[in-house]
Amino acid sequence: MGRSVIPIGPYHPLQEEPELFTLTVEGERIVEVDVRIGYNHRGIEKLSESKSFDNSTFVVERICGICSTSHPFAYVRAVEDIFPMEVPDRAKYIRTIIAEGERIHSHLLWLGLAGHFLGYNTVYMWAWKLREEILDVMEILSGNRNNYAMFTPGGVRRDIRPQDIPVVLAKIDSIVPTLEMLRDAILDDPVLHARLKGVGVLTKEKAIEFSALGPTSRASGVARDVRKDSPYGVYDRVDWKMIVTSNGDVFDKAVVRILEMFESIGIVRQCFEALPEGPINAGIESIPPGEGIGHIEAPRGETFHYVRSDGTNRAIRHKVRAPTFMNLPTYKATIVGETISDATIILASIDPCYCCTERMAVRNHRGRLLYDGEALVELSRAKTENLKRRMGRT
Amino acid sequence: MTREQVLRDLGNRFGDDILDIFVKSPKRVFIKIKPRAIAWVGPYIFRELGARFNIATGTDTPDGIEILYHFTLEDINLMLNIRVLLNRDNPVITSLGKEIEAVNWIEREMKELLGITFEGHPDPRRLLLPDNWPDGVYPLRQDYSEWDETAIRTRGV
Amino acid sequence: MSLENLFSLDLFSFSPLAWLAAAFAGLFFILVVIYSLNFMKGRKGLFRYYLYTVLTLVLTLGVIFADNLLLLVILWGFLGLLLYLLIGFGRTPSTPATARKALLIVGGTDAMMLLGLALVWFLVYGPGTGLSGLAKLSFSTVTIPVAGGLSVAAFLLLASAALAKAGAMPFHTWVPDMAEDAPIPVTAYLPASLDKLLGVFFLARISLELFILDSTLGIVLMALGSITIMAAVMMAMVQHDMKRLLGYHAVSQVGYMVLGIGTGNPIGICGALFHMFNHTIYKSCLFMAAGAVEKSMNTTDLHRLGGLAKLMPLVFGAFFVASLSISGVPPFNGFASKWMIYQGIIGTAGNGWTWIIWLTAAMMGSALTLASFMKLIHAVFLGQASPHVTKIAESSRPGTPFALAAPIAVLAVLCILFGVFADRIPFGELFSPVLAGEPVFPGLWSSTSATILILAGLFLGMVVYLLGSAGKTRSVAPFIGGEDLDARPSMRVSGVDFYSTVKDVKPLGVLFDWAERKHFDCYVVGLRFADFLGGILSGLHNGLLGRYVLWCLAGVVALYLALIG
Amino acid sequence: MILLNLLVFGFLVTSILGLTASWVDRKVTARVQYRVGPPFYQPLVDIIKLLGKETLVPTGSYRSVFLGAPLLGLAGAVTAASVLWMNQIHPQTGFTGDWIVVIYLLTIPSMSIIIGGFASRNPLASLGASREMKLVLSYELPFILAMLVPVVHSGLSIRLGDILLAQREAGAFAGNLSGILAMLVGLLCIQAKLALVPFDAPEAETEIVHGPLIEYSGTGLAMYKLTKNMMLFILPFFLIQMFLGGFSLAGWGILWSVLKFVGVLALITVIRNTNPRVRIDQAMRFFWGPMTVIAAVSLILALLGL
Amino acid sequence: MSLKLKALLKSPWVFHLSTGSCNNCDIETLDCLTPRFDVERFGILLAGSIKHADVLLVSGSCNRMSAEKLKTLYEQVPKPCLVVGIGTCTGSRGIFIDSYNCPVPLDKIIPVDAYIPGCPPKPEAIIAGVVKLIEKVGKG
Repeated sequence: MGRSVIPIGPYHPLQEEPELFTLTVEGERIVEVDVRIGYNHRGIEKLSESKSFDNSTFVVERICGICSTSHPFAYVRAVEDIFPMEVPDRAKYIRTIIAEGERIHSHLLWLGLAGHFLGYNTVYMWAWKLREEILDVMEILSGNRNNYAMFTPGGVRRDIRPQDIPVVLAKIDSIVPTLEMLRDAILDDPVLHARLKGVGVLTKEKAIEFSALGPTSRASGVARDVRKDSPYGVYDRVDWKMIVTSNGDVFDKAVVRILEMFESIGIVRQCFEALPEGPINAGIESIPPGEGIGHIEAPRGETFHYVRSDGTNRAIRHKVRAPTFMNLPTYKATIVGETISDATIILASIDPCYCCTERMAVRNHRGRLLYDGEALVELSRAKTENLKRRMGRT
Repeated sequence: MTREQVLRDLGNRFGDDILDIFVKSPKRVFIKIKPRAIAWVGPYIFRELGARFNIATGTDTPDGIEILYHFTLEDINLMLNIRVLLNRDNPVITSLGKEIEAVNWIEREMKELLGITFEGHPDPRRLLLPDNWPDGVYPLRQDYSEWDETAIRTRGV
Repeated sequence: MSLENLFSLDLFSFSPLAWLAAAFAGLFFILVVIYSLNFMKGRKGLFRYYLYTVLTLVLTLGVIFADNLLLLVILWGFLGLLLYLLIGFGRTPSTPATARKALLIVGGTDAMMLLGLALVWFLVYGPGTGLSGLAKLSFSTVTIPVAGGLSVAAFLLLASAALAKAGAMPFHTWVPDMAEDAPIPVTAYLPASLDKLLGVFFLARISLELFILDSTLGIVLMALGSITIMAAVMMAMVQHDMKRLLGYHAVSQVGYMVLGIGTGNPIGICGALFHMFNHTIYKSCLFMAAGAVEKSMNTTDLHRLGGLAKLMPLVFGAFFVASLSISGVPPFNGFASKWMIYQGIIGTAGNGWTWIIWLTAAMMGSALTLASFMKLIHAVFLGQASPHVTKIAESSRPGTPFALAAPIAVLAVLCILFGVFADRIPFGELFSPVLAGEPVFPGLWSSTSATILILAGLFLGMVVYLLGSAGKTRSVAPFIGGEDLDARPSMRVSGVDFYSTVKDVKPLGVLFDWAERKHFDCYVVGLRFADFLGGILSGLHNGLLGRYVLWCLAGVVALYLALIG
Repeated sequence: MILLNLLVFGFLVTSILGLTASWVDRKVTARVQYRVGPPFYQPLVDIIKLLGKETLVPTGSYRSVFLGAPLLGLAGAVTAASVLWMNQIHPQTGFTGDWIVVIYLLTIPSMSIIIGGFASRNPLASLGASREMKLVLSYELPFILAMLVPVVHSGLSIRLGDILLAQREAGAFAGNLSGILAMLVGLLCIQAKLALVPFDAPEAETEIVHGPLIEYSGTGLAMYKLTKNMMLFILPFFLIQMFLGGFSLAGWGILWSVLKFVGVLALITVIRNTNPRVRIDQAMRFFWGPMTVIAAVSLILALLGL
Repeated sequence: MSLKLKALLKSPWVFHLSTGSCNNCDIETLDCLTPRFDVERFGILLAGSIKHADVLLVSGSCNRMSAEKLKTLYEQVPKPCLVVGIGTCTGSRGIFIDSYNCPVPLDKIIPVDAYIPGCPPKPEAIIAGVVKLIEKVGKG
């Protein structure tokens, strides 16, 4: 009686990417929910099979613009896992710095969007204003705001210049007071409490059942973090703690993310302090047949890459599993019984990233180059064009 | 519990079903089992050993279609990879999705991308491909070739 | 006895107000008959139906013009019986139960009325006068100041009959049931128009002609009115059936009239009577529109309706006007009378602070009424068509026959006229003798000039439209994120659960729950109580001889004690 | 005379002031968020642009209602504005009971949005319209109670002119304890009437995509935007008349009037920028709970003469 | 140039459509609204409903499912409307040209007025692109 279906999506202001959620509601209360994805599926897994190991890092970078470090990181670790090899120390430090920088920018991005979804545009603007500073840091370190192209099997592509380090540290220091202010403002706001506490609870049992990952599971009291459980990079050499809360509601997920940013800032600082001298690349000659698995803790949870090589310079299978793929199905456990207003923030609370979920980066056996000459010319033209425009306008 | 204990335990319980155990590194173990055994080996690892289900990888190999189920035992930092090999012409396997929620989506994905049939799957709808994608065309198979005549593969703006 | 003698007995009186009420009764009779010509076509027992309808009119006229109380009570009783018979024309399975319920409530309050009459008789003539005194009681000769228990009791007993007839709380429960089960013309004819006229008219006469009320009784009436407004409209909001929802509004609007009469000042009473007439207009219109919907769609279940505005634009237009009227939106007639009632309420400010509660209830009641009519308009006329409607619309193009459309249109036009020209109506003359003089208006809602203002505003809007591109429009699919709405018929808000959020608010939810379990229905509560008593009594009858002997002995002992005590 | 008043004050002056108010609101919002914000002509340009755009009607909807609903809203706003202006300019000439009329008229824009949403044949619009209706229900109760406070203070007159005159004699009602409390309630109710954050659930962009307005484009949307901008002036104006003694249009009084208006507007803007959106049931609880209690308390205080 | 067109260029409301992108262009588009870039200066607002939009910002490589939706959505925009392709994917489909799920380029689906290349284009580039387009339209 009186049931109706309310669509969220595919093109909806809630989501930057198209997905269709259909909520079956009675009045405002949700009794059933279903999702149709596939609006973002680009077949990356297949594409990746057509690229050389080196080129594939660019493909996986474009799985997701926000996780443009996590995927290459997991991918190069998968390649390095095929045969025993050691990455130089300096490369490990640089990788960690980039990964943590991405975590901060990703969490700030989420925080802003969450504010936007709640109609709290001031939080949105403030968080993204801070995020710009982090993007500046990344631009100084890698040369680009996103898609850093820093990773390569065996090490990193670019070194950090010593003269950049004080600039970067100063930038990071400058955001900490504002971030603290934002943290206090958000965690003590009574209206936010009313809106978020006890909403969309994911219990610990359900989190384990769904194999939920990252902040989504840590907010439910599942103390799992690849950085602790299976340390990579230099996470076993720096001092940081895992943020775990127990309620599993939207508020706790926000708390976990906000507090993690402070840990990440700590990690970045320690990495810069301890940054050793040395080579940044092990210089891999060729990759023997075999299979390797790389998994790292992305901002949204564990990113998982599986690579199988047959001894040529291309993978014959490259499997990508983004954290959202495991986190998204938890909507089944969290949304039913809530209202439509809450549904949006619950969906947002797992920090969904559909382009990751629908990745499918695949390498093709016939192996055509990703960027042929034409495309490269085009790209460089675009860059010049941009530069010209910026000069001209500002 | 250590890695040796886990492996010994698995060997004792499912000795008949295990075809091969390959310890690649301290963190990675690959176990090949008979396809029908996944129905009890999978739930055992997930529930009894308390492992986390990472994902499953389906691969189209020359020998047949292979599925790798990746499980992680975080406490001992061990990744258990259960390998099954299916017949290429008729890839059928028991679904774990009805028992373990986490397996639900990846089985749907493998069904449409590789054409593996999961018996008893609770929700065997399309996940990623569009509704008008033709049946019987599986993009991750090695023999996949372009089916859409209207596709344009040239550059040019 | 010749006719002359009858009149010399003061059996009837012909006041302007009575003539007005009679004129309305006649008007509704004509409209309902026209409406029935189409609506009741092909049903069984049509001769009886029209006979009862005519009889009802005759009896109603008798009650309206009656000056003699005894005559009034007798005619009144027969009306109750006719109500029972007319409900019997309904075709739903629950019709007999509803008819019985209506008969019991109306008949029961008739008995109370008789008792009240006896008390009046006792108060006027004291003990010892014969039946001749009873026959001589009339409005024009008797005036009783309300003082002391007996007179209050007499007033309340007589008032209860009026309230039951009009459908005010706590005797309201037969109205929604009847609205659901009885044929629409009957509902439009009786509870929506004639019964309202009679009930409120009678209440006004006893409150103003027969008795002289003190402010306490006035407050009782106002409280009753306010509770009726709020409770009934809250119930209306959550109904799933169009007719039943309208039935609750028929209850709710009585509250305004009772409230107005309770104020005791001329403008309030004037407003109440004006509201009574207005109510008959728009409520009949609403019920008839619901009938037109039922006729073409075979259902009034909100879940299965929707998008009818395109199919029956005239009915929609009339319904829309009438629902704005009932919600008291200026410049329609409902606003004019409600506005007078508000004035009346503020006029009672001298009697303490309670006026605030009544005023708030009255204004809030309007907002809630608007809300529930918005739900109806969405669920029936606008909104998305349900599969049921689509199916019917495809198989046959449903139109509205003239016999159905004409009365609806006439009533809608009346809604507008009575609203726009409200300030031209000479209330003082029309509503005598009840008003006892010209009402003192502290300033009048100049409805005509306000209408001009609103029309000018609309015209301005048109000008803006002409500046823009509204002339040439393009029709495209609705935007639901890129999905195709027509391919997904389930993607539709039916309007049934529109206000279920209201139930989430704590104390209200409990009240709604109780109301759904009929804890507030005097009929059901009465039945339960009777069952309870019956249960006790039947427990005593266990068929054992010894037990009966024991009871007899106990009775004897009790008698003995009573006698010696 | 009345028509001239309607055209000049009710429409022209109100819309100019309304558009300015809308710009002030957007500019202040931008400043709060470390942004520059739009130029002052932006709201007007938006409306002109929308007038020039194509008007779309959703298939299967009832065209005349869909296009007629915006007219209703504009008419309601214009009428309310001209009644308020009439009282502002000639407080003696108003008719008794215009207080009630204005309160009714102020709900008509909401109603037109609701009807427009219903006519859109879009589930999201229906949902938004139902939320709007629920919001109207919830704020109406405390709003009436709060607006009764000036009535009590002015000696039980429900004539706006009397309320204004009483304030000219005895000073603004906001000077009393009851006045302050009631004005606070009134302010929050206005926030809801304008459907601004935190009470923007009916139009929640990230939940139901602008709710009732989702299907409107071109002229229809222009009308709604215009109405909304006008309401952004009319509602604070009403509040100022009820509690702050209205405007005075002579000499330095103009400056003082502008200050009053900008003050109320700034409060509204600040509230909207420092809160997230509340759920519709939370809004209902908020208005029927604490707000009604505060309004009732202020009314009791007013009856006691405080 | 008529007043209406002038007004359109002073207040272009954008609706943002992602057709299988990597999210980067989308995020950079959103970034344009935030304090550092603040496109509200130019009257640019992000519209929630496509029926309020004047400019469609399309990103991504148009996979099969979203290409279908793109066609219906383009129908639903009130004209006049401009279409801007953001990122290399919309222009040449970049690395996704061989993907089995991205069969046709954007301009074969709907008419495009301008492309803003880059992977992702910087917010400055997006703003510059939109402003240039507006200038071009303004000149005729």
